[in-house]
Amino acid sequence: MKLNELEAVIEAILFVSGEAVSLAVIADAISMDKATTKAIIKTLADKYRDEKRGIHIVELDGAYQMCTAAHCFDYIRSIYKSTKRQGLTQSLLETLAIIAYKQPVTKGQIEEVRGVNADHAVNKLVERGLACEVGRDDSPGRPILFGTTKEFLRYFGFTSTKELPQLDENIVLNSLELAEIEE
Amino acid sequence: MKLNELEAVIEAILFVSGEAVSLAVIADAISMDKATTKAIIKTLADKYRDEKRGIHIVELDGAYQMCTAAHCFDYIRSIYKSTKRQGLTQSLLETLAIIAYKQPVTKGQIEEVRGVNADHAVNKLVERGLACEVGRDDSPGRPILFGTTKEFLRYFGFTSTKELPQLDENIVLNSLELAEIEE
Amino acid sequence: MEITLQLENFQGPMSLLYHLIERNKIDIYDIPIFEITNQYLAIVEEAQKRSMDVMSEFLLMAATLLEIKSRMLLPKAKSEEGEAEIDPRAELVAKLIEYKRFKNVTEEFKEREETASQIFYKEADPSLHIFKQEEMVELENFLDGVTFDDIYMAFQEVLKRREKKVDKVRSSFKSIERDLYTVEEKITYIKDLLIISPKVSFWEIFRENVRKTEVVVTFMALLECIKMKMVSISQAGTFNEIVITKYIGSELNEA
Repeated sequence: MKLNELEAVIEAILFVSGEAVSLAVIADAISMDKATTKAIIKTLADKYRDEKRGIHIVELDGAYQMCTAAHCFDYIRSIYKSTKRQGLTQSLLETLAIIAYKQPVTKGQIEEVRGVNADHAVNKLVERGLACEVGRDDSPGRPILFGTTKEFLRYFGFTSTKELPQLDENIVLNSLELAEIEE
Repeated sequence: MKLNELEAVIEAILFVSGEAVSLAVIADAISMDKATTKAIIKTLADKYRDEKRGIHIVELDGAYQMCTAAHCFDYIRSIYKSTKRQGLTQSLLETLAIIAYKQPVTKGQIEEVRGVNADHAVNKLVERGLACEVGRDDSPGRPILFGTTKEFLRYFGFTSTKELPQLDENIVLNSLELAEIEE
Repeated sequence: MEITLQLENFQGPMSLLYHLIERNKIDIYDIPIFEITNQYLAIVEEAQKRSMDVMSEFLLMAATLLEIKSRMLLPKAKSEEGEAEIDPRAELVAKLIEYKRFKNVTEEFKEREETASQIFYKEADPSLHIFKQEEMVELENFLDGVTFDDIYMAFQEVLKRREKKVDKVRSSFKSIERDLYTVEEKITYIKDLLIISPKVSFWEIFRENVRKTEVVVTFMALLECIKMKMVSISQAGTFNEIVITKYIGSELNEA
């Protein structure tokens, strides 16, 4: 095997194992002695580090492990706990309200009501377990339909979406009239 | 962020996630629009492939996942002594093919093509994560509709169901020709 | 003809029928229905003696074949307006063709199955569940203080606003970015960092282009971590890289 093939094999082995792999096991797999293997891994690890790659190889007591680079950590965490400290924002609250009352509803329909892109808000609500996919619309592109989750109902003490308080038509009407007067 | 920093973040996200990550989530994490993000991922995936690296990036239905390169298979197997995967039986393959091309499809529709009860096969496929419920048909009894999963794409190395091989149209063409000759 | 076929070897009636057609090298568009029906029935009868369970579907097909056979025996009804005669076999042929199309493609599926089985995916890092869990238990916090009235009012509000023009002044307000770092936050940051990466270099805990205050707070957090025996610091020699690892015995995950 050529050097870059050996590197590829080591890369694949470290990737798939997900934990530290001993030098002996790696050396065995590529049929090389330990010293050579160690040198190859070192070269590979240095290359990752010098190129500021998102994946690094670290040594731990004579074993090697692939892990994410520390400088990428914030982005990874942003995916998994992006909403950690912030509560329900106005934008999320409105989106949730639209989903609750208009379900099943597509992102497009939400956007139509709020007039802004709904991607982020809907994703966040799905992530938080407040909204979920409930099917597909029959319209072109078969967009995903969203609805509220069981957790949502449970949290607010409803057993079914049918129990959601009816919208007060008067308030809506009044507010529309009010809007007209204001204009 | 510079391009190689963006690449590093994408690399780290795909490495750590262990499942297909949607384009939207990645785009969100690096604060780029989807089209740009997609182009960056494509460049990165191509680079991996061209350099014959041990890790590849594959697209699965608009999401991305990291996996080992096929050319490293033998070495990985030598370490993990993984027994060869039990392939699908002819009966499961046929059922899965019907689901793949006709999705969303009911058990009844599958039975119509194969002339045999589809309960067992469909259950097995759902159990293996290759097929899943995708909704309900509007026909009487509202039968469950089935479709293929991301695992199906992974299992056969497709990037999307749009990539399925063309069904042989010749068989039908012949019949037309035959009909013409007979006339 | 010899009957060596066993019903158990077939995936179903279509599979058996298809096999018979192939074995007899029959043109699928001109099936000798008598011959095929006889062969089919012979196999089914043979199998019937052994098991009744798998039989129903095969029997259904047998019934279909017999029906076609009888319709072929009937004198052809004259169609009005010279419409083309419908071959009683047509529906069966259409079904066989559809079945064959799917059967054909399974060959390619099998090849792809073989190739794709040489590729491995990694399980998610088990540490990640900590992040996800944190997120899940927080639903209460997330919705803290939100009542259903708020949702109700929000919807009314949205409807109302839809009628009005967007308030241009207000919508141009940008949120103010938080620029406050606490030692607690940074301790969590260092701990989380060590969950994903078992070994981190000293310089790696500082993000690029950080402000001075953040560096100071991060450094204080690191000192605190050392004091609380959560992390270990090592250095191979003077001016060498300072390496931060998990303190042996400390269980960051449970923190």
